[in-house]
This record gives sequence, C-alpha cells and structure tokens, in this order.
Amino acid sequence: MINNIETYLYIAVFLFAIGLYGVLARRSLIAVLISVELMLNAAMINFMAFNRFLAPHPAVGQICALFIMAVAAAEAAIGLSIIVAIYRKMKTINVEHATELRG
Amino acid sequence: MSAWFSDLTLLGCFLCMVLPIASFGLIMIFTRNNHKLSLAISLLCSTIPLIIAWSLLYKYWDIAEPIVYNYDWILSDFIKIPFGFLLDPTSLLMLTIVATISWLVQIYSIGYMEGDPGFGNYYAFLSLFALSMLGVSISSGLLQLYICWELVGVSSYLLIGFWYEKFSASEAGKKAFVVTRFGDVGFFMGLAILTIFYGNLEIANINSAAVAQSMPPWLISTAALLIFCGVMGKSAQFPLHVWLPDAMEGPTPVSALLHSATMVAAGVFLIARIYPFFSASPEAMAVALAIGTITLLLSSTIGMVATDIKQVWAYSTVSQLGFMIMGLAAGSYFAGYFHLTTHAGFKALLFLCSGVFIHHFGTNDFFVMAAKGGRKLIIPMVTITIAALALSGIFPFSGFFSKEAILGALYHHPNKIWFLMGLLGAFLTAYYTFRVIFVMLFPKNPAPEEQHGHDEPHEEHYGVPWVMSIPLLVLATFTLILGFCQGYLERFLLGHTLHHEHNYLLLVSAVVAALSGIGLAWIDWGSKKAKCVGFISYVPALENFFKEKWYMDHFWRWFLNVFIYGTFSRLFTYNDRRVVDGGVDTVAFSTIGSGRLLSFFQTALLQLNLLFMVVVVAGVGLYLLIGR
Amino acid sequence: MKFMMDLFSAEGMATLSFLGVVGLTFIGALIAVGARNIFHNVLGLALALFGVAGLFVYLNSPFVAMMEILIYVGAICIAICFAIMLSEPLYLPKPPRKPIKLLGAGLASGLIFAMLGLLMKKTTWVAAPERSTDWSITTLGHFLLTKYALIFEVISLVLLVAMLGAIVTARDGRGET
Amino acid sequence: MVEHVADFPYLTCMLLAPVVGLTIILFLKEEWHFLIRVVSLSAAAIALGLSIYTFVNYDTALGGLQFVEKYEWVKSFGIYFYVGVDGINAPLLLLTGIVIFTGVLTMWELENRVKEYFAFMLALVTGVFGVFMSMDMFVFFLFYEIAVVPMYILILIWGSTRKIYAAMKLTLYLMAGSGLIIPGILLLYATSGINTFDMIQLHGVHFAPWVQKTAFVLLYFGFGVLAAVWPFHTWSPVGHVAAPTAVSMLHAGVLMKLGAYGILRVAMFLCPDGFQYWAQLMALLAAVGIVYGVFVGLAQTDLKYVIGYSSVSHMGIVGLGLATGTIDGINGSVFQMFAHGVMTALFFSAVGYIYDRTHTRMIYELGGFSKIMPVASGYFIIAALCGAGVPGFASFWAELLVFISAVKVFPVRGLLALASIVIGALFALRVVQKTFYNEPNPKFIHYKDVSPFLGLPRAILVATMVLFGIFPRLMLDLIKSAVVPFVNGL
Amino acid sequence: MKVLLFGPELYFLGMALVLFILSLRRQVNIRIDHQVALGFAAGGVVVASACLFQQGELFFAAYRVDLFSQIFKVALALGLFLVLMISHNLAHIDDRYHAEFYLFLTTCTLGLMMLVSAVELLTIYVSLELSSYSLYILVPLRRGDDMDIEAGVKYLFIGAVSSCFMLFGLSYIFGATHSTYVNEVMAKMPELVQSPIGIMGLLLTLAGFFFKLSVFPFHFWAPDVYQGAANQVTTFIATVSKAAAVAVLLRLVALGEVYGFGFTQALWILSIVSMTLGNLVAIVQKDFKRMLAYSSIAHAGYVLMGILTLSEAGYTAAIYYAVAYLIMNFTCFMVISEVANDGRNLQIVELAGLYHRNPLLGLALMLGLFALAGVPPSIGFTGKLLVFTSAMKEGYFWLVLVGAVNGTISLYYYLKVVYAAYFLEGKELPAVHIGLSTRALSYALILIIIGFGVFPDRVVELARVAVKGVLL
Repeated sequence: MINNIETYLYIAVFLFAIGLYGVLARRSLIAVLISVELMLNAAMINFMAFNRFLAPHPAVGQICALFIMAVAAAEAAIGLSIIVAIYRKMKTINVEHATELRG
Repeated sequence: MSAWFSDLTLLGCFLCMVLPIASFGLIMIFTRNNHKLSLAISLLCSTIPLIIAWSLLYKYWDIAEPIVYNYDWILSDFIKIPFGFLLDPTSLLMLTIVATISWLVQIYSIGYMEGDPGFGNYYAFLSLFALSMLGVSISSGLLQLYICWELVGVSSYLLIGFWYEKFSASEAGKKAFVVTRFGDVGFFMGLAILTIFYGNLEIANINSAAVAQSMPPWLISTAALLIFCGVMGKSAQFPLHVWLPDAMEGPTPVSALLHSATMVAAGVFLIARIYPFFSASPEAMAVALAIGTITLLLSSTIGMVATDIKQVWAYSTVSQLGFMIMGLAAGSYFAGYFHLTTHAGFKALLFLCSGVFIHHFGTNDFFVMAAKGGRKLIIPMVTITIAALALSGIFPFSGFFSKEAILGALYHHPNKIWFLMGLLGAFLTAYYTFRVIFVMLFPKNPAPEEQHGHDEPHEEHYGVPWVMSIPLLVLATFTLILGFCQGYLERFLLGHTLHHEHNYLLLVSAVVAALSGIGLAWIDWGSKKAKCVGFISYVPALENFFKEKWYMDHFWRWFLNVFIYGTFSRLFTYNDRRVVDGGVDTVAFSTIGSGRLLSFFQTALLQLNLLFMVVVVAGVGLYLLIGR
Repeated sequence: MKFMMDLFSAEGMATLSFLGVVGLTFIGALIAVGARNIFHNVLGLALALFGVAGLFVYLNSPFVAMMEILIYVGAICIAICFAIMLSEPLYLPKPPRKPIKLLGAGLASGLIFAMLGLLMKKTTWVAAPERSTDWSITTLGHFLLTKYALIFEVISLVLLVAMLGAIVTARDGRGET
Repeated sequence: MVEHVADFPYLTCMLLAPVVGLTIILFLKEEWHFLIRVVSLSAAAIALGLSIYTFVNYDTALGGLQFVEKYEWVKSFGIYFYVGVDGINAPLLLLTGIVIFTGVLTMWELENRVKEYFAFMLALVTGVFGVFMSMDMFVFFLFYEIAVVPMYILILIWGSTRKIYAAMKLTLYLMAGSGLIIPGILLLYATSGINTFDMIQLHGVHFAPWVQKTAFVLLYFGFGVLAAVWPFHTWSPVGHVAAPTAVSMLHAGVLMKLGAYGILRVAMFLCPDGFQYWAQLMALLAAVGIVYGVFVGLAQTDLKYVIGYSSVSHMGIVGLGLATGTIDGINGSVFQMFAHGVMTALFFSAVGYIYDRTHTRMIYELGGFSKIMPVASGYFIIAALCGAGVPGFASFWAELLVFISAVKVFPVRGLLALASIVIGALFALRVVQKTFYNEPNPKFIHYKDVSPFLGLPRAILVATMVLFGIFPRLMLDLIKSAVVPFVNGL
Repeated sequence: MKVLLFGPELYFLGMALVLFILSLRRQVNIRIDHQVALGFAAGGVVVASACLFQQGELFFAAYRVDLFSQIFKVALALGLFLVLMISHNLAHIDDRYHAEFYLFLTTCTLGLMMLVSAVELLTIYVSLELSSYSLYILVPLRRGDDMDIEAGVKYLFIGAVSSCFMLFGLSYIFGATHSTYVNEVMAKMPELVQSPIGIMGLLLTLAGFFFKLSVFPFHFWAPDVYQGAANQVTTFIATVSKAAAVAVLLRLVALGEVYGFGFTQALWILSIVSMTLGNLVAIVQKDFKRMLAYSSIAHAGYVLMGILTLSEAGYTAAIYYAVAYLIMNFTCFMVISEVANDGRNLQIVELAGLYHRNPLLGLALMLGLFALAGVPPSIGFTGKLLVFTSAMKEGYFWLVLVGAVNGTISLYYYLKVVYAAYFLEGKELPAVHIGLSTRALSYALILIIIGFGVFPDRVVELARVAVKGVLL
C-alpha cells in the first residue's frame, strides 16, 4: 500500500475534491483561500508521487513541489492582501456579499 | 444598311415604324408645350405612312408571294426573335386601313382637341398608337406582333386616361389595360408554347402546313385557344369585353380610332393573320364561334338600352367584333376580314360624327342631343345616317356586303343555329342603331327654349369646322363605295374571286332581319306616335338585366374584390407580415431573449460561477473518459 | 490475531503509521473546509499540511516535507492568521448555511472526484526505463541551478511582485478609514 | 475559360475611382458641400466611363474573360486579386456605373451630413464593383460584405420610416446570409484539393456530389437572401422604405443583383450537380416569389413598399431564369438583372423626388401629380410601365426570355408565374392611377416640377431602358457570349 | 550573442527595476512616471523588434527563442506600449500608485514574454502565474467604488482554481511522460494522446490558458473584471494577455500531431459554446466594457477554432487572428479611455454623437467594431476568414457554420454601438479632445486595420514561418 503509486494518487484526488468542495461551499474568503491551498497540495502530492515511483530523476518532482510551494505562498500573500482590502472597503469578507457585478 | 435605302419597299416599311416613334419621342421630349409644332410633327409623321401604305397597296395589288424581310432582333439560344416585315394582302390591307383612319382621326382631332392643355401629349400618344398599330399590321413574326400589340395596349391606356383628372377616365384606362392584359397573358402563353415547339415565331412558318402536321393536335388547340385569349382581350369578346364600353371615357376621336376601327380589330386581324394555323384546330374554331356569338348577342342587347351615344356605339363595336369572329370561325377568312374593313370605315364614321355632336353639345346623352337640336348639324347627321345604314346592313352601303358574306359563311356551317343567331344579331343591330338615329332625327320633346338662353351665341351656327367635316365626308364615301369593291378585295386577299352562288333565302332573310329591326325601331322611337320606350321594357326583368350589362361588370368587380384583393392579396399580405416577417423577427427576438436568459448564468455569486465551471470540466472529462 | 500480528510487524507498523498520516491529512482537510470557525479551519489546514508532509516523507523526500512544514505551516498559515485578525471579527454571528449550496458544491466536487478517480482507474502507470537513485539534496540543488535555473529566477520575481502587490493592495485604505 | 490580360488596369481603376474619391472626401471639410458632391460625382463619372468602356470594348468574338488582371494576394491560402470581365458581369458593371452616377446626381440636394453620406456611398459602390469583377471567391466575398455593411449607416442616418429597425434588420439579415455563404465557399475551397480560391480553376475540379449539394444550397440561400428569394425577402421592402433615395436605388438596383450574380457566378458555376439537384426548389421559390410579390404589393399603401414588393417579384423572375439552367433562361436572367436594376433605380429616383418635397409616400395622400409635376410623374409612369412588362423597355426582353424558357423547363411553375404578370399590371397601374391621376391634392399643388438638372439622372435611366429595349442585341449578344460556355459547363 | 537571445526579457526586467525605483520616490510626479514608462516601453518595442530573428535556446533548453516567440514578444511589447500610450490619463488610479501601475504592467508583460518562450512546463506555469499575479494586483488598484475589489476577488479566485486544475494536469503530464520539458514531452506524446491520461492531462493543463483566454467555461471572470478594472488595465487584459495565451496554447496543443477524436471534440464543444454564449450574452449588455468582455469570450472561441484544427494553416490563422484581435480590440479600448477621460465606466449610450464630438475617434471606433464583427475590409474579417478556411480544410463544417452564424449575431451588438456613436445626437455631451499622440495612434490603427486587412500576406507569411518553427 505504501509503495503503491495509486494510493498516493487517490489521496491527491481526494484532497483535491475536498479542497474544491471548500472553494465552492465556504462563504468566508479566507476559508476559500485555505481550500485552494489544499488543492495545490493535492497537486504537489501528485508530483511527489510521480517523482517517487516513475520519474527518471528524483530531483525533478521535488523541485516542482518546491516551486509550487513558493507560488502558493505568493498566491496566499496576494490573496490575503486582497481579502484584507475587501474587508476594509466592504466591511465583510463574505463572498456572497460581493454581488455588484452581474449579468 | 444600304439595302434599307435601295429597296424602297423596305424603306417604306421601315419609315412606317420609325416616323411615328420619332414623332412620339420628339413631341414628348421637346415640343410638348408647343401645340403647333407638335401637330406639325405628328401630321408629317402620319401623312408619310399614309402615302407609303397606299402606294404599297397599289404596288403589290397583284402580289402572289408574300414579301418577307427578316433581321435578327434577339438571338438567344433557342429563342430567336426576328424583327422584320411581312407584306402580303392581309397585312397590306390592314396597313392601309390603319394608316388611313389614323390620318383622318389626326386631322379630325385638330378641331376636336383644340385648346386642350394636353394637345401635345395627345398627338404624341396618337403617334405611339400609329407606330404600334402599323407594327401589328406588318410584323413578320408573332412575337413582334405581340410586342406591338402590347404597345397598342399602352397607347390605349394612355389615351383612355388622357383626361386623367377624371377618376372615371383613369379608372377606365387601368381597366382597359388590365383586362386586355388578362387576355394577353394567354396570348403570351400560347406564344411560349409555340416557341418551345418551333423556337421561331415567323408567321409564314406558323401558317405553313408543316407546322400543323408536326404538332400534336391537342397542343395546336391549346396554343390556338391561348392565342384566342389575347383576341378576346383586345377585341373585347365575352367575357373580357367589359373594358371597351368604359374606354369611351377617352376623347371621341380616340374612340373612333382605337376602340372601334383599328385597335379592337387587331384581335380579329390576328386570327386572320394566322388563319391557317388557327383553322387547323377545330376546337379553337368552335370556341371562337361560340364566343363570337355570345358576344354579338350580349352586346347588342345592352346596346338596346344604353342612353349614352358612345356607349351604344361601343356595344355595337363589341357586337360587330363578335360578328367578325363568327365569320372567321365559321370558316370564311374573307368574310371576317372584309367585315373588319368595312366596319373600320363606318364605325369610325359613326364615332367621329358622334364626336361632333358631343363636341358641340357637351353631352354624351343622345336624348339630350336630340332635344338640343342635334339634327341641325347637317353634315354629321347625314353621314351618321349613312354609317347607321351601313351598320344595319342596308344595301348599297358597305355593311350590307360584308354582313352578307358573314351570314353566308354561317349559313354554310353545318349547324344552322349559328346562322339564326347571326340573323338575330343583325336584327338587334339594326334596331339599336336606328333607335339612336330616329331619336336624333325626330326629337319628341324639344327642350324648352329658356334652357338655351345662355347658349344663344352657340346656337346660331350649326356649322362644323372643316377639319372635322372632311374626315366625315371621306369616310362616308368609303362607306358608300367599299361594298362594291368586294370582288377586287376577294381577288386581292384570296388570289381568286369566290364563287357566289346567289342564295336568295340568305339574301332575303338578311334584308328582312335588318329591315324588321329598323321597322321596330321606327315603331318604338321614330314614328309620331312612338312612346319612346323600347319593346324590351315590356319585360322589365330583362331590361334591367340588359341595363346592368348582364352583370358582367359586377362579376369582374366582385372577382377582383373578393379573389384578388380580398383573398389572395390579403392572405399573402397577412402571411408576409405575420408568418414570414414575423418569423424572422421572432428568430431575432428569441436570439436576444436567449442572450438575456444566458446572462443569468453570469451570476454575481463567485461560487456559483465556479460551480458551473467545475461541472463543465467534470462533464467534459467524464464524457471523454466514458466514451473510450 | 494474524492481522494483529501483521499490524505489529515492522511493515505493519509502517502501514499503520502511513494510515495515520493519511488520516491526519484527511481529517485536517475536512476540518479545514468543514469547520465553521475560521480559526479551526486554519488549524485544520495546518493539520492537513502536516499530514502531507508526512506523506512526503513516505515518498522519500524528507527535504520537501521539511520545506512544506516551514513554508506552509510556518509561513502561510501564520499569514492567514494575521489576515483573519485583520478582517472580520470572529464574534459576529454567522448566517446559517444554505443546504442547497453545500449540496451543489458536494455534487460538483464529487463529479470531479469521480472523473479523476475514473482517470486513475483507467490509467496504467509506466515507470521510466532508467531511473536514477540519486536522492541527495546536493543533486537537487544542482538541478535548481542548472536545468531549472530560469524558473528559480522567475519565482523570485513572482515573490517580489507578490510582496509589492500585497503592500500596494493592503496599504491602501488605511489612510481613508 | 480563355483569358485576355488587360493592357491597362481598367478594372482596377474602376475599383479605385470610388476609393480615391472616398479618401479625398475624408480629408475635405464637412462644410464644403459642393466640393464633396463634385468629387463624388467625378469619381462616379470615372467609374461609369470605365464601365462603359469595358462594356463597349468587350470583344464578343474573342469571348472568355477580358481585361483580366491577376495579382497574388495571400499566397499561402491561394488568394488572388483576380478580376476580369465577361458577358455576364459586363452589363452589371455598366449597371453599377449608371446607378451610382445617377444616384449621386439624385442626392444632389442633400444637406445633412453630406461628407459622411457620400463617403459611405462610395464605399458601398466600391464593394459592388469589386463583387462584380472579381473571379476569386475570397475577393468576391470580401467585396460582397463591403457592399452590404455601409448600408446600415446609410439607412440609419439618412433614412426614414422605422429606419432604426429597418437598418438593423437589413444588415443582420444580409449578414446572416453571408453566414451561410462563408461555409459554402470554404467547403468548396477545402474539398477542392487545390489550394486556391480562383473560381476558374475551381470550376475545373469535379466536386463530390454531397459537396456540391451542400455547398450549393448554402450558397443559394446565402446569396438568395440578398436576391430577396422568397421567403427571405422581408428585409427588402422594409429596407427600401427606410433607405434614402439614392441608397434605395443602389440597393434595389444593384445590391440585390449581387445576390443573383452570386448564385450564378459562384453557386451554379462551381456546383453544377448541386444546381441540378436543387433546381426544382429554386424554380418553386422563384415562382412563388413572383406571384407573392405582386399580390402583396397590391395591398400596400406606401409607394416604396409597392416598389419593394415589385422588386421581390422581379427578382423572382431572375431566379426563375437561373433555375431553368438553359441558355435562354440565364440570358434572360442576366438581362433582367440589368433591366430591373435600371428600372427600380428609376422608380426610386422618381419617388424620391416626390417624397423629398411632400414628405409622404402614402398613395392615398398623394394624387394628381401628373398635373403638379408632369415630368417627375412621367418618369414614374415609365418605370411603372416597365414594371408591368411593357415592350419597348429592356425588362420586357428579359422577362420574355425567362418566361418562355421557364414554361419549357418547368411548365406548371412557369405558367403560374407568367399568369401573375396580369396582377403585375394591375399592381403598377393602381399605383399610377392613385398617385398621379385624378384631381391633385391641393396641399401639394405649389410644388415645382423637376428641374432639367435633377431630371438628368432620371432621363439617363429612361434612355438606358429604351436603348436596350429597342436594341436588345447590344446587350444580349454580350451576355450570350458568356452564358453559352457557362451553360455548356453546367 | 546570448544576451540578445534574452534581450527583450532583460530589457523589461530592467524597466521593471527602474519603475520599482521610481515607485520608491516620495514625491509623486505622474507625468514623469508616465513619460519614463512610455519611453521605456517604446524602447522595448525597438528591442523586441531588434531581436525578432534571433534563434536559440537558453537555460538548458528550458527556454527557446525562435521566430514564433519573438513575433509574440514584439506583439507584447507593442501591446504594452500601446496601453501606456492611452495611460496618459490614469484618472481612476491613485496618483501614488502610478509607478506601481506601470511596474506591474511591465512585470506582467515580462511574464507573458517568458510564457511564449518557455518550453518547460513548470516555467510556463510560473511565468503564467507571474503575469496573473501582476494582473490580480492591478485590478483592485482602481479607485472609487467597490466594483474593482469585487472584480479583483473574482479574478483571483477563478484564476486560482483554474491554475489548480492546470497544475493537476501538469502533474499528470509529468507522470505520464516523466519530464517537464516540452520537447521530451512531445517525443512521448504520439503514443500518449490516445490514452486517457494524456488527453486529460493536456486538457487540464490547457485550463490555465483557457482561463487567460476566457474560453468557456473559464470565462466567468471576464465580464466582471472588464467592468471592474480601470480602463487601461482592462485594455491590457483584453489585448496583451490574450495574445500570449494564444501563443502558449498553440505551443501546447502543437505537442501532439495526431489527437484522438475526443480531444478535438472537446475543444470543438468549448469553441462553439464560447462563441455562442459570448455573442448571445453580449447582446443584452449596456456597459461597453462588459459587452467587449463577452465579445472577447466569443473571439476566444474563434481562436480556439483555429487551434483545434491542429494544422499549420490553422495555427497560422490563429496567430493572425490573435494579432488582429489585439489591434482591433485595442482600438475600441482606446476610444473608451479617451471618451471616458475621467476613468469612469462607459455605457454604450454615452458614446452618443461621437461622430461630431470627435470624428476621428468615431471612425476608429466604427472600424474597430466592424473589424471585431468581421466586416471587410478589415483585419478582423481576414482573420476570421482564415480561421474558417483552415477549419473547413480539416472538415469542421458545422463548426464553421456555427461560427459564421455567430458572426451575424455579433454584428448586432457591434452595430448597436455604431448606432450610438453615429446616430444618437448626444448634443448635451461634451466634445472629446484628444492629444496629438492619440490622434496619430488613431490614424495608425485605422491604417493597420484596413491595411493588414487588405494586404494580409506579409503577416500571414510571418505567422506561417513562425508556426513551422513550433511544429518542428
């Protein structure tokens, strides 16, 4: 089980789905951001799994994972700053309140 | 091109076509408002064809073989339309008739139309008519004939509607054009069938025996009958005769020229023109005979009750045209054509005389004319009587001879009913003709003097301008002498004289019919004791029926209103607005509507949008995965 | 018994701990998305990230696991905490959840799960014919500076932009409020 | 097809004349009305002159394409700027030249946004010239759309009577048509196996039957929209009514011919088998259109609607002639395109004159105009007589050829359509009677008749009608020289 | 000359640095900010053009410089320059942030440039994120109501989810091919495209670019962001970033020469739905920018049509179309930012009377709209027809039919704008005064729209050569 790639891939898929659920279901923008992070982690697990079981060179997948982390960090920074800004402007971070643009 | 000038005959024909149209164009474009100049141009351009026509008639009096000139007008693939002239007795005679009468009418109109603001236009239209009618006479191909035929319709339309401010006139013009067009479409269809078979509409070809043999009989009949539709339209045969009485709205010289002498005779001429072809179809001949008979009787009866002098002559024209058709359809080419010739003379005379009265008294009602002292106009009164005698078929006037010829032809027809009908027609003709004459000659209740008070200076001279009287005299002369030319004409038209077996029964019955008609008219209208009511008024229902013109106008009006305007036009318009156009608009609006509908997918809710996105991704993915 | 025995063997222990790690991940993830309190979510995320780091250890890469904990748990989660504090107060009453929305979200993510699961099921993975066994961090560093040098540079730019952006975005408004 | 390369780029000059005029106008000041008019008139005159030159100098004995110019345009897609004249498009080029020239003259009195008006009009004409002369499908289509779109603005700004609706409807409808043309053209291009849009070369390719059927029907309906094929005609009356005079002239006179020309030049030329397959349908729709047009026109009360529906009917005649696929029929069709173009231009120009003064086109409000303005009415009456198919005018010959060949090929439909010309006469004369005859409406009695200068364009149109009516061979021999090889290739 | 190979990128990096330094100044001088940025951008165009014919590989073959990429770099540099041209009046952005505004535009352009040259999947991903993040920041930079921040949030989260999908896809490609290098992936692709993992991996990867290109179903951000962001930012998003997305999409799709039916069918569906949806919804819009957003969705469908043909002609057409789209869309946005010179959002009716308020802009707008609608003689028409041609060549009859019909629908709403500009009088609205540069720009754009529409040969040839390089 531990040495089976499928296990990891399914874990990733499951994590991805949970993250997606969070993105779709949560009202708080911060929670949505958290869910996105989960999805990114799922992708990371994929990379690492492939790296471990399939790739010709084990460095590549790890590098991918590292970069994803960096990107995720950047994303979190921007996302959080925008969330803070939206809170300042609208006094709420409930995504359902941002309903001015439609149609 | 040099051939055009070296051959005088060709040049003549050519000039006959070119001069009138040149006159038309010049007057319309340049000299419309200069009456004198317009008149000069028009007269010049009708005198030369007159001379040409007579000299051609003289030159080719002994013509044996038709002279044909053909040039290509259109060379499409299968359809080849020649432009050319066909000179044979049939066309030469018609050419002469047309040129003569139109020249006379032009002269006459100088007086009649004097001072009319549209004088220039009038002469232009007359020139256009001359062009087209001359064209009808000498065309070498049926299609060229058809074209001229249509142009005749146009000029008739323009001339009837000449006083277009009058609603009735413009309406009558329209009616004339549309009704004749109705027949013309049939004509054109007939031509189309012929073209499809021969690709060539040269009259000489069509009349050749080979055509009749190569074509299946049913097709010949179809084509002939379709062409006969054109004849019905133009020659005002039942049931398309309704336009002709209304056409009297035009100036009287026009009625004389177009609607009695020449244009309406074009239909008869057409049958004569393609007589060998037409007579190859017994069905067509039978139908023509029947139609001619119906027309004869119908219009005679209406003529009995009309009070407008022009209406009477109009119905008389219709009935005589029916008579001509009977003659032709009964198998005698000569009889029909001869009657056409004589009729052209005396009917033009009748109209021109009536024109003098109308011009003088300013009314169309012959009872009023009589009351105002119509008989004091000597020349017109004499000439109109001559013409009336001719029309009634009294010896020695021309009408006698031609009617005799037709009755003879009918007599030889196996079915004697046609002959009897012909006699009845002759009787009725004599009756209604002399009804007019007797009323005019022997006015019963002269109008009170005080009515004339303000017309006093007018009353003083009952003279007629010479430009108007000369044509009357010329035509009266023709009426007197034409009958005696029967033999010459027979030789000219047929190449030999007919063997006349003098059938006294025929002769007597015809004379009796005519005389009894006159006698009855005398009893009803002429004699001192006459009650001035027609014998027909003893049967009020019938009289009413006649007065309502057999309800033909009502029928057509109804047909037009209910079918054309009421049903088709309305339905189609409705369909166009609602179904076709509405359909298009519906498509457009539903497109916009679907845009509005789809825009609801773009909710303001971020997560709902994401939901759509994810579902679509999953859907596409699942589709691709399950599909393989 | 046999099962218990297996469980306590060396392999069994490994499996058990693996299951533990996986469980940690899932439970963390579920808390992260499921809990109503935003702080619990962050904690859940941290838990899940620990789990993922554990997985990375199982995947032979303690270095990345380390990084995961450092960057994610150490940086991102803290940043999120700050953001939480800068934004909506926690004591505010929360509106009730809308079942239809949750259902929709569940269905959609379920669909994605089904799709990806189906994909996994249909795929047979082929390992590369020649596989290096060089797992050393040195090699990794080497790669970073050779084959992946460009991206290494770019990522720094990304981070720069992100920082600048965060400053620009978040700074704005303080003066106004 | 034989090609004779031009010694001088006549066609390009013809095409460029309006473009240059347009460019000059763009740089003129809005206030310089007279100069703008003169520039557009001279551009139109140059185009007209060149079109007459090509018309007269086309050598029917040589046949084939003459005045050919061919330049590579987009190499990788096989697009050429390939223009030439043959018997089919020479009359249409002439028609365009005449109509634009008279159209500019007709709008001489325009005072509102003159600069833009003439600029757009010249743009439109460029498109029309381009379509008629190009032998490359791509270029053909390019110009086709250029010709269609300026119409929107022309109607929108200078139009009347529901112009907003009409402009949008017309443009969208026609563009929907071109939405069908594109796939049709591209289908042919893609399945030909040769990388070219050159129609002459594509003609040599024998397309598979399904390709021909599909492409033909697409092209037929696509072009048919512009040719007002029933039931895709409803834009045309609406559009004519809304458009300003000269635009109506151009539109009914020339633009609708683009559609018919497209059917002939692209659809039938490239998909002969497809044509054979769909000919029955074509004939049916055309016959229905002929009958339908006159009946609906009979019920109209707006002069321009009347003319619009008569156009539907007359374009049906064009369609019927094409459907026969015989030399006679197509000769007639092409001739009818020309004749109808001149005729409707005359119609609209006469109506335009009256409308510009009275500001009404309702026939029950008008009346007695023969008295008020005899010359202007005379032009209308002449047009009406043309419309009624009176001989002596060019349209008569065209109708004759079409009807006879239609009766030959499709007896029932042909006879049905033929019968409707009675109604056609009724229809034309009804309008003439109500508008021009009877007592004049005192409201309009003080209006002046058309001046000789403003009468000039109308007179040119009448002269054209009569010239080709009396000497049809001037036109027909030319048309035939192209149609005979065309039909033999079908 | 390795420097030249990397020339444009280095140049823009330098430009970013300069702007960064500018942003640090205490004294705000927006004129200097603008002039510096504009000057550098102009230089950027020169540099990019100078490097147009460079060929080579950098960074261990992770970065390929070929004609394809260089053309797009020129286009990107040009796009940036044009956007800066109309940024002389950044009314809706706080004066303090003008330097940052230029900076982020520059970094975004830099990211896009790297995107078009990158031939390594991870680099592509990170470059994409670089450009995206710059835009995420630019969108809420607008001053005023809450619209901008809402748009920013939506943009960010839709982008984030899309990039998660993309990353997932990338991981599968990595798993299936064991490499992140495009050329190595390409070597494996032929046998892989038949398998589910290959197709799904690629499709999910494309999600990121679909997002950039606003292809259905990743289009939801577009209307909101177009409406919410400042006019100039919208301009940039609508033009420059689209062009780059097309480039990468091409490069990725060109990975496989033969795809199974399913893959193209998926693109086929997305293309059709994008076109139709975009056009239909655009009909009912009142806000000009929002309408253009929907039109961009529709246009993405057209581009996709060229790409999914998987043929050289199709790619050529797609490139041509992308460039054409950049130009014609830019023309419209230029008019927007000039007419709405206080930086507000422009309702369509506010264009009323443009023909007399400023005839030149009116003409430019009309031509731009007609080009967007695919009316000749314009670059848009030629582009559209080239796309259709290539699609038809590969047998996508129905696709072309739908596309052509869609062209008609689109004309409706473009004409509505023309209607407003040319028919409505707008007497009460003020005249629009434009500077010399804008005037020159308008003329240039008009010339380009017509000129390259009528004489497309050069551009097409260039695109074709470029595509050859990608296809190898």
